[in-house]
Amino acid sequence: MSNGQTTSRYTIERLQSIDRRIIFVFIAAAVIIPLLLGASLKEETTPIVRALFDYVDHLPEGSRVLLSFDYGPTTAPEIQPMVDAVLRQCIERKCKLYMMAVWATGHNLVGQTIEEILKSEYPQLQYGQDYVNLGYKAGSQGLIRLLVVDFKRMYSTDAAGTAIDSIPMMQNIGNLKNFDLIFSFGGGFPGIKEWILYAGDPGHIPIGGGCTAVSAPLLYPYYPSQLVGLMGGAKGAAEYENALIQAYPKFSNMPMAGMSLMMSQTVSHIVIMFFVVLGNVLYFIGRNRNASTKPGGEK
Amino acid sequence: MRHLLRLFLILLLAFVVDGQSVYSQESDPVTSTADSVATEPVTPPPASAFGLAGEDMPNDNGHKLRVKWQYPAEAVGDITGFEIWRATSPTGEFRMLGQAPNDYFEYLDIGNKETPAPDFMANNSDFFYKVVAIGKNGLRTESEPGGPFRTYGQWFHRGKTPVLVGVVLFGCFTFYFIRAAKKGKELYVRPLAGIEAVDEAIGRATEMGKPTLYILGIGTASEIATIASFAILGRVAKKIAEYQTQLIVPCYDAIVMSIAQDVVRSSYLQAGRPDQYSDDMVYFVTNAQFAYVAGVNGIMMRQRPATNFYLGYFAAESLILAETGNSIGAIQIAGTDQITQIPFFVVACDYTLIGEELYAASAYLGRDPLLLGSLKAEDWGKGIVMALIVVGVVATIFGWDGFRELIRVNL
Amino acid sequence: MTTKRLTGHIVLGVVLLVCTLSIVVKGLLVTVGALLTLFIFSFLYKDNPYYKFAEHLFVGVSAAYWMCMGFWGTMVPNLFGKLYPPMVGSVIPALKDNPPEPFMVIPLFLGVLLLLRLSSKAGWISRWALAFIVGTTAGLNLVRYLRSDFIAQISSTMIPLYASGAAGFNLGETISNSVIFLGVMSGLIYFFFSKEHKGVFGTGARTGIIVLMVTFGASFGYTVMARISLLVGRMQFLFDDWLGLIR
Amino acid sequence: MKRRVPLIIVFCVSLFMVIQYFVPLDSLERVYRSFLDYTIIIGVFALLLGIWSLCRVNYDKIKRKSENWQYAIITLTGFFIMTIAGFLSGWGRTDNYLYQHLFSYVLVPIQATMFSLLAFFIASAAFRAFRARSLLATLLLISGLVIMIRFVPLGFLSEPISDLAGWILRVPNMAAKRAIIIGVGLGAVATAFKIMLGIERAYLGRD
Repeated sequence: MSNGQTTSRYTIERLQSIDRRIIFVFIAAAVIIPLLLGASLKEETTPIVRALFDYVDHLPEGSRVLLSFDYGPTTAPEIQPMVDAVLRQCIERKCKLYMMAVWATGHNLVGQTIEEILKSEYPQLQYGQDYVNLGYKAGSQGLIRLLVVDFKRMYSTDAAGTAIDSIPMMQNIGNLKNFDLIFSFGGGFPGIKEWILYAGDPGHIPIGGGCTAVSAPLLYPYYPSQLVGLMGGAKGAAEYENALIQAYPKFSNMPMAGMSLMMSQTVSHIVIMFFVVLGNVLYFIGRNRNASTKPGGEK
Repeated sequence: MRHLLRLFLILLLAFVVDGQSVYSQESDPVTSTADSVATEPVTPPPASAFGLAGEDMPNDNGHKLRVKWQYPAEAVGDITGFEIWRATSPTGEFRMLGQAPNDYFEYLDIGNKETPAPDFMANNSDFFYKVVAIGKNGLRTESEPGGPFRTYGQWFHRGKTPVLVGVVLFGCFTFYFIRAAKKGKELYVRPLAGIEAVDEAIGRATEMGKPTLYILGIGTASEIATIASFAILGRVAKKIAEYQTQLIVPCYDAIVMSIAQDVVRSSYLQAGRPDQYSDDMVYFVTNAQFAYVAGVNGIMMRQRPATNFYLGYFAAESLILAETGNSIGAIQIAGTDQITQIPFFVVACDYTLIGEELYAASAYLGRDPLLLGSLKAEDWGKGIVMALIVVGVVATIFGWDGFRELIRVNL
Repeated sequence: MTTKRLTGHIVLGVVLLVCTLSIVVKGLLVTVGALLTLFIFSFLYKDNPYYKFAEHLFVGVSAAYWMCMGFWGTMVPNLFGKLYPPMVGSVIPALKDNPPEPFMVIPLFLGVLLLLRLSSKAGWISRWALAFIVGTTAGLNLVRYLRSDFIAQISSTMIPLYASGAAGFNLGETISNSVIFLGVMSGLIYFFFSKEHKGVFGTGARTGIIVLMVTFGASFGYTVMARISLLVGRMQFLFDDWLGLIR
Repeated sequence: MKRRVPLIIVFCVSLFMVIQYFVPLDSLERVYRSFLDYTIIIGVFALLLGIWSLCRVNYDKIKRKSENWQYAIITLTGFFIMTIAGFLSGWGRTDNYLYQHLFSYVLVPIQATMFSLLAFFIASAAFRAFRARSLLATLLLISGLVIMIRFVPLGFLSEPISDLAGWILRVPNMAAKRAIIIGVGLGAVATAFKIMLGIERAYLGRD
């Protein structure tokens, strides 16, 4: 009897300080398996994302949308799905796309996005007519301040060095007020907040955003008065993709990065919570046993 | 042919109205919008802006002017916006500064402070402005030049008054309490668990015959957190020298390394063991965030310190360090002023100094009356902040927003 | 012991095989990147020679990278280019015609002073340069922290505890505002150093640490998502860019 | 001389920085900008000290044949190859083959992988620390779980949970962060004062 009790207490103590490598294996599996299976998870679109989606969906044909790539490779897994979804929707709406970056790291990502989405999925689009890559300019919020009054003073050429006035779709762009919607992707500094404070508010320009999960709580307060809508982290991206698929069924067979990321996210969260609960259950069993055996153990 | 003729007429008209359109070298809106104009019927040029006024912007050295103008309300719909031009004399050469949308009737001219720049704006000088209304039909109407408007430089930035008051007030507190402490007034400080554990943690390392690892974070010497950490390093190193155990300080920043070497060397000197110090204790790893983490992880796994200190500025690497340290069973004492990283230290370390406690730690460890006096000053600062908040809340309840304005900093 | 060694050999064999295949199919560069990724992940199992290799390589290469960045990005344009512009004319033609700035001798002088610490006799003089840096830090921070952010935090806490919206009294908002107010106050009380946490003051401090703990838990839970995303990014690199297993 | 001069430098430089903040004069601003510039340049000189330290520590390891000395060779080799590549590349010419590829295929993957280790460590830390040992630990646990459970599809429960999570992030989270920011602000100002007046001089060493 007493022998049995000691063994079980021993097991519980050992389980409580479980080798953390077991947790590592579960986390790796939670990430890899959904990735390999291509599993994805639908996310019901929340109002803050829905507002953004609907705004883009009601833009008239030929609207000018500025997309600012304000993120880097490390946050790309979270942000890129948002960019892809927004780009696809804008092209379906026949909007004109202006891509730029206030982050140096965004410069390469613009080029990469053009290669992967625009050129491969929509080869009929013409550079300079339908989309333009303006590249990165230094100056952070100072740059945004300048662009509100004068766009071409800072952007005298596009990313490839072509004179800006020779690009057809740049003809009627004098300042940021000429855009129908500005998107900022990233959420770091400079990012959505700076776009709101230095462009959206003073120029009365609608601003939409997509940001990492970490920065989302800091940006929520700007919705709805200063932000059209906001996608926060992988969840926001998946919600937007869901809205996109519902509105444009042609996308339903396409792999959606945000949704598959969401699957990994959900599974990993469940794994972590499972271990937390397990730890607590073991802790309480262990404590109760200790409490009951201590006074009686001497007998 | 008819199109061409029409275009020619429009050009001519624009030229007459806009007598000086010669100066618009950079952009020639008449030709650039010629396509759209050619298909539209001829419309008269837009009305002219009037009533130009300029006011100096306060709180600078006189390189900013706010230009305001008026425009007939019924004509606003006919124009796309305004251009603002500046010159140093009414007949001199005007330079285009920028544009304003059609519903804006003012423009903040921020001139360049340096002479060679083309939009240089001298302080304490006169300037003249012109506002050009740009019609939807592409025609331009120039206003009469307005001026002279003068820029003035100021000696004090009044928008920063709350900061000055704060600095002076806080300085007075610090002086007062340091004087009081010098006179031998006993000051109470509440215990901080993280500080009280320092001795025990070093003692444990001594007993186990294992080294102590001290991480100053990935801040440069221009972070207050790093400088606070130097002070703690000094105290810790002295104890370690007294106990004769080993200290390892791998550094992320080279200046931080230089200072840390001085700090540790003099601590060993103070403890009477200068011979036991060598520069091999405090060394440089690399200043790439994750390479540094990889290196420190390696040090932890191979040298197996019994005690780890993480004090200073930390970013995402905090949890990697703390979890690796935990896996080797070290006692860990952490402290940072980075709000985003505090939760990870709280979760993975034995003791955590939260925010301000990090700055206070050196005073606690040294028990130097001067330093303890400054803690008391900080408390008074907090008391005043709390009082301000209470007054502010009461003020807003009674609908008086002026109080909040009072403490605002206008940059 | 022998089984362990056998496992080690098998792992090594598989890795080598995959490598050779991968170099042939995917090219050397991606293979190197993928292998280094695996080496770092192997640390999760335990410290091992592969991790040690990647770690030491990383330290060396990154130190050199930052040194070159410092040289080409700061020294050349900001020091040499300003002291004597023609010197850098061949690398940065834009600077060639700038007038020289003789005052840039000061940082050069301070920098050389700093290097003197390598000498044991004149080492103390390097503190002049360090003092310059610490002085700018202290001066900057004295005003930096009292600036907008600090004061903004105070003024944005001055919110009406009694909130009313268009529809009259707003209970939810009132509770939230009161919690913010009490949270900030009790948090500040917790940080008081010179008062014993006893009585009413003790209750305040206790409330403060409770609010802090709730916050820490929430921030922790919230960051999980971002960290998992990073891992997904790496796995995409391994399974998609390298192995091409993801459809 | 040894101790007095640095203290005087610290006092004068910091006093200047403070005055410059309140007085908007061009000349002061120019000096201010130069000072910031100087600190960066001094930092690069310091980097040389760092590199010296790195090389010496590793060289000593090899010379003494201390434990794991073979790896010191790898560090030094990596360092020298990257240095040569970096100096050959020159300003604005980062298209140097070796430099570019060492960056993209050595530095970037290792860095990203180190960063992603956090996904594993955040899980193991949660398992170990989120235990209901005391009131405070329980609060930590509960608020962490409430935030994480948003990710789990729970049907009709999802909405109230995500509302509660949002409220925690918006309200108590904000309050605590404000209290910390205000405290940190005061502490930083006090530390700056102490350095300026020479009360805190640990950074100078003591000899």
